[in-house]
Formats: sequence, structure tokens, C-alpha cells
Amino acid sequence: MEALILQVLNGLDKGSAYALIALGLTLIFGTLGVVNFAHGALFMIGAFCAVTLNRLLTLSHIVVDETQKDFLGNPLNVEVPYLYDFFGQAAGDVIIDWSVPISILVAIPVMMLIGVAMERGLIKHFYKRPHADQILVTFGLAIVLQEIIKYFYGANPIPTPAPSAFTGSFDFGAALGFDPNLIIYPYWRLVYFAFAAVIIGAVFAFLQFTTFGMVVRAGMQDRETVGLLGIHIDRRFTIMFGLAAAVAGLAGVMYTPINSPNYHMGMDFLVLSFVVVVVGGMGSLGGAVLAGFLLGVLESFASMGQVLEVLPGLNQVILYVVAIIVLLTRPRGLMGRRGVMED
Amino acid sequence: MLSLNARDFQLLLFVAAITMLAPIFLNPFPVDSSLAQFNGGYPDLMQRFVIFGIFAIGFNILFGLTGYLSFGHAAFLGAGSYAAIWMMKLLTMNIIPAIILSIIVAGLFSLAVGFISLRRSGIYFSILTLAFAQMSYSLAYSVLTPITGGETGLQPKLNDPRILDGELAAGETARANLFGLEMGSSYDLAVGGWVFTFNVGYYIAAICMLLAFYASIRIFRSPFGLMLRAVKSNQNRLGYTGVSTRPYTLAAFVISGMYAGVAGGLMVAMDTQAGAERMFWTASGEVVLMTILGGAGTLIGPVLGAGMIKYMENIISKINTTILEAWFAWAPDGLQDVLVSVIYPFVGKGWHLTLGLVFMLVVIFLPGGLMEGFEKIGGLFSRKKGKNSDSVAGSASPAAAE
Amino acid sequence: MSERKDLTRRRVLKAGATATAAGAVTPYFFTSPALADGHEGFRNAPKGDTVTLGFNVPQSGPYADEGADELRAYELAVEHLNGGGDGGMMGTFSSKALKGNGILGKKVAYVTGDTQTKSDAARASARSMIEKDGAIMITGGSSSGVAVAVQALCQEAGIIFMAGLTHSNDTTGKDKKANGFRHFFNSYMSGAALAPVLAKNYGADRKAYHLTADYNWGYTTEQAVQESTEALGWETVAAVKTPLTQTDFSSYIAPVLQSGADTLVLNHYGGNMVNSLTNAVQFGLRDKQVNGKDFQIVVPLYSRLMAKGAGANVKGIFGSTNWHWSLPDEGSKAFVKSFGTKYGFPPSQAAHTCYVQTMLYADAAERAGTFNPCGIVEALEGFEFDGLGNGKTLYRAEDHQCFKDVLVVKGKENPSSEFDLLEIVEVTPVDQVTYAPDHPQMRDAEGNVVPIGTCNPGA
Amino acid sequence: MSSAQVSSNNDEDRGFERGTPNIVFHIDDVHKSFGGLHALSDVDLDVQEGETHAIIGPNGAGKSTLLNVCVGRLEPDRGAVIFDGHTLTGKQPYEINQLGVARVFQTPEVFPDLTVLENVMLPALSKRDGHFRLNPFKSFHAETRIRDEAIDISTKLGLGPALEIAASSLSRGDKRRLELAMGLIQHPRLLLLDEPTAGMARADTNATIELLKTIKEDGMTIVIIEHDMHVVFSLADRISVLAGGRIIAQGLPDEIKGNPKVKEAYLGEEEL
Repeated sequence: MEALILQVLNGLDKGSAYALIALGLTLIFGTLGVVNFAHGALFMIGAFCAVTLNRLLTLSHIVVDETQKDFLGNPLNVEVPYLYDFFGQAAGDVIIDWSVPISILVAIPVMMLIGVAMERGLIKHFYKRPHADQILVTFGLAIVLQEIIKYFYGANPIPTPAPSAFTGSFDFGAALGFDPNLIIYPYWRLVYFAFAAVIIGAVFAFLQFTTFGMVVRAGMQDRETVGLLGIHIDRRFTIMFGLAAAVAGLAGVMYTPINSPNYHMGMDFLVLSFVVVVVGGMGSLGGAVLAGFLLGVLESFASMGQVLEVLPGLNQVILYVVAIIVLLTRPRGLMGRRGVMED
Repeated sequence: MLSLNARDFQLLLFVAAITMLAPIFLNPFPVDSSLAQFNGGYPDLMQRFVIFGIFAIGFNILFGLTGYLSFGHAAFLGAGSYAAIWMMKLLTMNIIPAIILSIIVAGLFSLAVGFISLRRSGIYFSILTLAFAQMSYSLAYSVLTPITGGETGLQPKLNDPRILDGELAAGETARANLFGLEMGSSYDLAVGGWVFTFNVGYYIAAICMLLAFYASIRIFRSPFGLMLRAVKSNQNRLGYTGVSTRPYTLAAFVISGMYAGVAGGLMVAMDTQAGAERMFWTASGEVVLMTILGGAGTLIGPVLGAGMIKYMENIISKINTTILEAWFAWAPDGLQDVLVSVIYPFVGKGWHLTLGLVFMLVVIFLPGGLMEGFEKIGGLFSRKKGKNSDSVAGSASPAAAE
Repeated sequence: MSERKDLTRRRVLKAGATATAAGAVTPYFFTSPALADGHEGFRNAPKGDTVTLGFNVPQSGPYADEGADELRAYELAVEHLNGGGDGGMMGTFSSKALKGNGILGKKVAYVTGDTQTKSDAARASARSMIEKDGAIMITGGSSSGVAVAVQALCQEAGIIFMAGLTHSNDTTGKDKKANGFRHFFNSYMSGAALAPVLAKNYGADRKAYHLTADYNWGYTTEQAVQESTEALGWETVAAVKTPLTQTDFSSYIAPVLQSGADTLVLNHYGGNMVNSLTNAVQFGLRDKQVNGKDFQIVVPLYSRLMAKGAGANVKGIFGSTNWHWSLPDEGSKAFVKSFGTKYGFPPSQAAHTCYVQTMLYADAAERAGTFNPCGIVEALEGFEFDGLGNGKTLYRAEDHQCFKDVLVVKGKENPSSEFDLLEIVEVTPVDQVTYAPDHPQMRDAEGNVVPIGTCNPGA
Repeated sequence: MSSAQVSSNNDEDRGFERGTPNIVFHIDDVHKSFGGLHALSDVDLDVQEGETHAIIGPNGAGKSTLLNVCVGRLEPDRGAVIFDGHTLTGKQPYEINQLGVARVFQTPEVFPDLTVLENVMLPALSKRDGHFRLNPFKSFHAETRIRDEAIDISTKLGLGPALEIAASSLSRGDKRRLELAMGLIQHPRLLLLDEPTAGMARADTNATIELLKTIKEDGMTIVIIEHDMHVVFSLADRISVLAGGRIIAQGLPDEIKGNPKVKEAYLGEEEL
């Protein structure tokens, strides 16, 4: 029982990451009809926004400490962040400690800008091109982006911790009346879940309750008709691309404390996010979110030791098994529309 | 000739000439020159050119003709490789049974995967094939380790049974061969400063590729091929024309799976090793990229694409700072440093960056792949009627002349 | 037309150039391999005044940084072999055969390639070095899959393979080859070295929960650690396999506490290790008390480069390592000094093993007086040496595995710099980690001992 | 090649005697609704062997829905479509075509990437290979019989100069002609024409009428849906009038012309 509750929690948490990425991917696909293989790269760039901000905040000048020795036996060069000079050590440490949440503020405009630049500079030339071309060009872009990141940040993961206030974990078990320590969950992962819920809610509310959103939704249904109404849909779609990039980027920023970011984290998520989107149904925002959580929960269940004893290797293939079953029983995924991406 | 029209026959002859002479023109630079780095005429790379050429030709029969974008073809290549290596371990190091079994296994595997995946089309089909391939990879890497060797893969071992081969003499290693002719054997021709390597394995693989290429031309030009192109053009309409499309697409899928099997078997024949990574999704993606880069739906494009990607992977990635410094030794110190530091990010460990840029540039400026580029260049020199000479759209033109 | 196998263009070129008038198209037929100047009768015998080594390291993919460090070490080794720099460990090496004039009087040149940490790519790269560049020895790599694949290739081609970072038992166990040599330690040694330290620090009645990367290296490591710890009284509660491609380990870590285990063993390496350790610490496992004991985490194979990725999470966590730059012996000090002076930071254990392997190869060639792989094998088998950073070391003849002391380390609580992440807890003496060549962990799936075969000179 | 030869081939295929009134196509009590909207109700229709039967009706009367039901694109809620003893309902479109029912689409649905000649040859090949024939090594150009016929039919329809260009570059009118050629080359036993002349210029329309007349004389059974009354009364042997999803009248052209119900249905649409 406790194990199941725990894995549902896990699943929801994993699912929130999947759902966020799939949501952005679906926004781009649904509005622009573009299959964006560079979406994982946007997620990765988001994460590196956090890394970069952390680096900027810890920009240091060097103070030679004669009392300590470095590995070659020379006096140690101690790095002192400029931040200490401005705010004093205590306040400086707090700011550095909170660098991940602070990066959200940085990441939103940066990611919007990157998204808009990408759409205007590259993607818009590919609206009328076959999906295979879109895949190839965005895949090329993804490689270029990740190689650039690798060039500047190296291949190793870079630790980017959460604020120390969020270290440790919350004991659900105790709160629910079970024995302590049975159901614990890290605070930051709970924050991530809440954050994902807010973002997903905000995107849906934006599409549902604003005129802008209504036009975009109409455009997703039937682009030509909306165009005929004399509405300049292209500009709105550009903004939607920026928005989708920002969603992916934010998912990346908040993910950094969970797993240290590295340059290929986007590729790791790419296949998975496509599986999520397709299981949800191409072009369906609700489907993307639903499939994200569904696959997250199922993946968590499949990774339980008890399950693996019966079906060894299930954890290796669970996502694909689910994808195959869903696609064979529901031709267009869970909530897909007819005629989307079927040719 | 060979039941081909004049144009296709010329193309076949051209490809045959190129593959047979590849050891010569792939080594355009003298061995001791600083540009020898760009020579691609050594056995391993030449073998890879033709093997991946076969893989891409087969993939093109599915994707180029029917438009079904499989993201899981590497699984068939991998299955073929495992079949071949087991044949070599258990039966004989002769490559014939190994390749035959790899074709059969890949064919059966693709039949099963295709039968299920082709129930859907478009991206749903792509994801289904991807799912099967990723499952194959994951399982081969982990729980199927007893069969696949997992992380370390399979290689021939001294204590393998090899029923048909005799006991190895002391100190002898089991080598892949064709009735005693070893794949690793080479004949080197030194001419002036140049050395050209004629490798047995390469020529066997090249002959396989020519056969594969010939078969692919025949398929392109057959009524069966027309059906497949009609599937790509308007599958719905084809149903109203009286065609049950599933058997056709399935046949195309299995044929391309068998091509992948040939490639997988040849890979093992040339280099006796089979590992799970060759089933990873990036390997499937690679053949997609090869095909599109070269020109999907064209006869020769996929081979070009395969050659280009493998060349970059094997040549560009080996350029290091020492080599760059040697190249620009003529330049004054400051300029040398600038040149090296400008080029360095794109070569050696940065070869992926170059690859990504090439993809983008080709797709942006040459939607039809490299073949379109060649046609454009060709168009500058001749003003012949009709555009794409090699593309399928042009395939009926000789008929009109009759 | 005679047809010969395994010729290399370099050799033919040199011979051919003498036989060919300029501009004339005269095919050169190689009929007799024995031109008898001591550098014939084997593949890629160096001609002229240089000898080419092949450095095959991951330059792209997740282990690219490790590969870059390996490459630095190789460049340093070449520099030292050719008489440049301060000579590094050549001065402390017990064998004094190397003179700083290259190897056997030939200047050392090298080629590099990218393994991508994939067997296929690694073999392609190695083959191009052998076939195109005429490399006489291949070395490098940062995974056992690659090491085993390239080792098999070198055996077939008649080239010496000096393994880089590879920790699986298989490399010198069931997949050992006569032409292949490993200086790095292995899973068995990790287990044997770690277990006593763990028992001493954490007690002999621990309940361990293993998370194991689902591939060969993970299996051998899990087995080694399990057997060693169980021999000292530990109990293994569960051992769960995790996919190589896993990035988020939360669903594997969450059930650990419910199992009643009080120790978590992470048989992960590289990115897997960084993520699983980070996740485990996130879950606050180390703040918990189980069975009246503090919960502990163990990482059998540490890599400092990767530990950096886990940041503060490594603090206080035990693991083993092949070598560490803070070792106080003369060899290590000399190596750290010349590496640090050249590159500005201390070398990793991967860099160390690669440097040492290059030196050992060069030394073996000098002592054997030939580049012939069979001569090298003979010179390395049973070779005892010292002064290369790990104390007295034996290259065992039976399986070409080095036997030396193993370091048990712990994540440092107060690192003084970004390199100062690990502290040495104990240097486990070599006797404690030595095993018989036919030890069950070194056998194949059927329990047979796989023969090492004989050296292959390739011609 | 002349159409005479075409029709003689056709007769061999049929293998039954002409001349007797023989109901070959029967729509039996078909219902189809979309949501709450009844697109077709109680539709009954008989078509005799060799006759040309026109279905007319105002916009939204359900004509296209009826045709879609006939070729298997839509499944009726109730009722059945029977052709020559075979129930078409529930069959796949390709199976229906294989029985000898060809459809010419209102909006041209050709194969845009293939040449005109290939487009025309394809249905003939389909008729032969449609159930699946693996002939990957046979040369397409060896199909001389089919190609000759395709060239013949295309030329007759005025597509002669366009044989080698991609169908996507045809004008809309040419695409419709191509559609017609693709239907004719199959020598179907039943040809379903969905507004074959829509969007054609008057001269082209007349040429098409003439062509259809020759086909009709060869004895092909034709069901034609048409808006253009000039076409209908030039060709039809019998006419059914569909309005509001029901057949409101059926009979010879002259009977229909005088039928008040029909006039009512067409009120405001067009003078008959």
C-alpha cells in the first residue's frame, strides 16, 4: 500500500516533467504544424539558463591565501564572488543559494527571445515543407545547439542545487498516519510538481480565457478559415512558439536541482517526449498532459522491485509497450483528432 | 541491358565503376602529404560506405517510395548482426551462411514489426516502429545479455564450437572468410607517393551493394514500385482504385528490413562484432538522415548521404589540434593560432557540430537533398529538357520517346 | 598477382617508393614479409624514424570530458617519451629502459579518434588507426563495452591494446585476450577493498539495497560487492536493475526505505551515478535512521570527474578508485606536477591509467627490443614494476591484469577546491584484492574459464 | 485503339448476356445520419444493367453522402448497397473497386506526384494486381498493353500533350479529365460519376458528354450525380431525385421534368 502511494507520487512528479515538455511540443505542433525535434534542446537551454545565472552570480575575483596550498603545493587561489563585495557574504550566499528560482525570471525572456528568433529565422520557412524536412532541420538545430553548449560547458553534468530551504524530504507517511519514513518525498520535487501544475494551468487558462488564446485555438482547428477572417494569425503563432519555448525552458530550469544538467539532457528527453505526445494524440494539449502523467505513473510502477521480479526488464520497455498498446487500440492516441499527421 | 532502360543502365554502370575504383579515388592525396588526413580509401571506411549504402538503399525503398517514415530500422540491422555473429560462432566463419541467416532473421523480424506498425500511418507509424526498436535495444542491452552479450556485445571466441570449421591451430584466430578468402586481406598498390588498398572484404561488400542497387532500380521501375509511389502520393485514393495497400506497404517494409539484414550481416562479416548500440534510436535516425540528406526517393541519393555521414564521422572526427597546426604551419604564428582556433570547434570532438550544420544547410537550401544540388550544378552545364533525371518523377520519360 | 593479407600502406609505401621510379606506374608486390631488420614480421611494423600510437578516447557523448582528460595524459606521455617536459613518471619508474628518445629510437607520433562510447564507433575508429594510420598500439576508452570490443579487434588485427578506463571483470576475465592489457582495477578488487572498510565503519550487520545499472559492468560490480560484503556478514535485501538510459532514479530510490535496508549501494557509473546519487541525497536518505543505524550510501566505483557533477552530494560517501592525485608517493607527485603544470589542474584517474599504460607499453618495447606484439606480450607478462603511482604492481601473465593496491576513498566534507573532492581513507594492500585467474567471477556464463589464447603479431 | 475494342474486352469480362433487364445495382433502404442530422433516409434505388442513371437534387440533398456510402467511404446506419449479388456495405473501398465499381471523384483526387500517364495506368494495374502481386522485378515499361490503352484514353480525353508531366501541375479541369480517364481505363461494370463536368467550360462539357455517350453505347452501367441539367438530360436513361435525404421522385427524364414535387424541391435553385 505504502509502496503504491509512493509510486503514484513518483509518477505524478515524473509525469509533470513529461507533461511540461509534451505540452510545449504540442503547442508548436498544434499551432504551426511543425514537428520540432529541437524542443528537447530548448529544455536543455532552459536548464543552462540556471547554470549560467549560477555562474554569473558566482563570478569571482581571486584572493591568494598563503595559509593553504593547492594541489601543486603553491599558495591556494581562493575565489571570492563579486557578490560578496556588493552585498556582503551572508546576503551573497542567500542570493547564490536561490539562484535556481531566480533564474526563472531570467529564463522567461531569454527563452521567449530564443523561441521567437528560432521561429522567425528558421521554422517559418518550413511550414509548407514535409514533416521529414522539418524533422531533419530541427534535429540539425538540436545538434548544433547542444554542441554549442558542450563547447562552453563541457560534457559533464554540472551540479545546480536547489535552495537549501528545500533540501530534505517531507514525510507523507507520518502526515497520513502511517509509520514514519515509509512515504517520504523530497521538497523540491513537490515544488516541481506544483510548479508544473501552475504552468499547465496557466497555459490552459491563457488559451481558454483570452482573446488571443481563442484565436490561436481557432487557428489550431482550422488555420485557413481564421486567416480568411482577416486575422493576422502568423504573428500570434510566432508568439506561441516563444511561449512554448518558455514552457520548455522553465521545465528545464526547475529540473536542474533534480538532475544535474548536461548538454545531452535534451536528447535524452526527446524520444520520450515524442512518445508522450503521440500517446496523448498529436495536436491535443489535454492529451499531452494526460499522457505525460499516465506514462509517468506507469513507469514508476514498472520500476518496483516486486514487478521486476515477475517481469524482468519491464522497466526498460514500459513506455514503449504502453505506446504500442495505446496506438493499436486508439488509432490517434488518447485524445488525438482525425487527420492530424496521418499522411 | 539487364532489363533496364538506357538511362538506368548508365547509372548502374556509373555506380559500378565508382565502387570498383573507390580505393583509388578515395585516396587522392599522397600518403605523406598533410592532406592525407582526408583520404578515405582504407578498408574499414570503404566497407562502411557500401554497407550503410545498402542500408540506406533499402530504407529508401520504404521511405522514398511509400513515404512511411520508419524510425526503427536499426533494429533490423541489429537483429541481422546478431544472427550473423551467432552463425559464425556456432557454425562456420564463412560469411555466406551468416549473411543468409541475417537476411532471414531481419526479414522475419520486420514482418512481425511491420505487420503491427502498418496498421497506423503518419507519425503514429513512426512512433510504433521507434517503440519496437527501442524495446529491442533496451532488452538486448540488459536482460537479453546471455543472447546478445549486452554492453560488450558478441565477438568470436577461441572456445566457440564452429561445427563446420576445424579446430583452430595454436595461435590462430578465427577470421571471417569466404571459402578461405579472408575479409581482412588486402593488396596494396604503391604508385609514386600514393598507396591504394584493394581489400577483399570491401569488394565483397561492394558487389553486394551493386546487387542491392540493381534490385532497387528494378523495384523502382516495376509496377510494384509504381504502387508504392502511389501510396506515398495519395494512399486514400489508391484504395478507391482497387488496391489493397497493406500488403504492398508490408512488402516494402519487409524488403527494406531484409536490406537492413544484409547490411547487418555484412557489418559482422567485415568486422566480427555485434553490439546493441547499433539498434539505438540514433542509429535509426542516422539512416533517415542519410536518406534525406542524399535525396529521398532518388536512386543514388541515399548512398551519397550514407557516404557523406560516414566520412564525416570517421575523417572529420580524427582531425586534432596537432594536425591543424601542421596544416597551418605555413602561416605566421599569430595567424596560425587564429586559424586553428577558428576551425578547431568544427573538427575532432566538434564533428557533431559540423554534422548538425550540414543537415541544416542541406535541408534549407536543397530540399531534395544532395541529389538536388548535383542536378542544379548539372543544370548549369547542360540545358536538357526535364528536370530531375534520376528522380522517380522522371522515370516514365523514356517511355514517351518510344 | 600475389595477394597478401594485413599489409599496411606505410610499410608498402616505403618499400614501394624505392622500387618505383617517379611517375611510373609500377605495382609493388609484396612477397616476403621478412626483410629482417628487427621490425618485420608483424602488422604495422614502424618504418622510418617514427612509431605511431592510436589514442582512441570518447570525444563526443557523455564521457567526452573523461576522454579529453585521457587525451591530455596521452599527449603528456608522448611528450615525455620523446624527451620533452620534465619526464614525469619516467624518473620514478622502476624500469629504466626508457631514455627519452622515443621508443627504440623512433620518435613517437600519435593519431586520435572518437569512440563515442559505442562499440561500433570505437572499432571503426580503431580500424582506421590500424588500416590508415599504421598505428602499432591502440589505447584508451572509458567503458568496458568499448574496451572488450576494441580488445577483440586488436587481437584479430595483431595490434597491442592497452585498455584505458575499464572496470568490468570481463575485460581481463571472460573476455580477456592475449594482445590486451589492463592497468585499471576491476569490480572484484573494488568489492574486496571496500567490504572491510565498510564493515569497519558501518558495522558487520548491515542490510544492503543494491541499485545496479542493467548491463555487464553493473552485473559484475553488483556481484563483486555483494559477495565481498556478505562474506563479512552483510545481508542483501534487494538488488534492482535500472536501465542505462534512466535519468531520474526517484522511483527506484523511493522504495529503499520501505525495504528495511539501512545501506544503499549504487552500482552506477558516470551520468547514472551522478543522477542516482543526487536523487538519493535529495530523498534525504542520509538523514534517516533505520534499524537504529544511520542510513548510508556507497558508490563502489568513484570517478572524480563525475563526482564533480554530483556536487556536495558526495560528501562522506565511500567508494573505491584506481588512483587519486593526492597520493603522496613520488610517482604520483611527479605525474601531478607535470600534468598540473601543463594543464593547470590535477589529472583524473582515467588520465593516470592512460599515461601509465603508454609508459608501460613503451618500456616493454624497449626491454623486448621490438615492436612485435608477441615481444611486447612477453615483456609485459609477469612484469613487476614500481614508481607509477600505485606502488608495487604486477602485470599478471595469466590474464594480463595489473595487481596493485586499491584506494578506498570518501567524499570530502570540506573541499578546498573543485578538484579536492575525495579523500583517501585506506590503501588496501594488493594481497587483499588478488584473486585466482580462474575465480568464479572471471568465468563465462557456463562457468568455464575462457582461455586467453596466444599473441597475434598480425602477419 | 478505339472504344469498340475497349467494350469488347469488357463483354468478355462480364460473361453474361446483354439486353435483358437485369438489376445490377441496388440500394436497399439506406439510412445515414450525422449527429442528429438525417443525411439519408429510406433510400431505395435500382439500377439496371447498361442504363445510365442520374441522381439529381439540390445542394445538401445527400447526393455525395449516397455516393460515399456506395464506395465504402461511409458506413450506413442501416440498409445495404448490393452490387451484382455482393453486399458492398462493410467492404473496404478496394474490395468494392475490385468487384468492378469505379468512382470518379468530384474534387479530383489524383496522384499528384505521378505523371499523367502513370496516373492513368495505375488503375489498370490495380485491376490486375490490386489484391497484391509481388512483381518487384518486372519492368513497368514492359506493361505495353496497359500503357497503349492509357495513352489512347488520355489522348481521347485531351490529355495527350500532358502525358509526361506531374499530375500536380495540371489545371483543375485537366485533373477532372484525368479522373475520368482513371475511371474509364478500369472498364468498370459500374461507373459512379460525381459531377464529372463541374468546373468545365461549356465546350469541354460537351466533349465530355459526347465521350460519355460513346461509353454508354458500349453498354457500361453508369450512375451519375450531376448539377448541370444539360448533362443530365443529354445522358440519363432514368433519373432519381434526392431531396432532404429522401428519394422524392424516380422515372424517365420526361416524367421528372414534369413532376411538381421536384419543382418544389428545386424552388429557388434553378429552373428545370
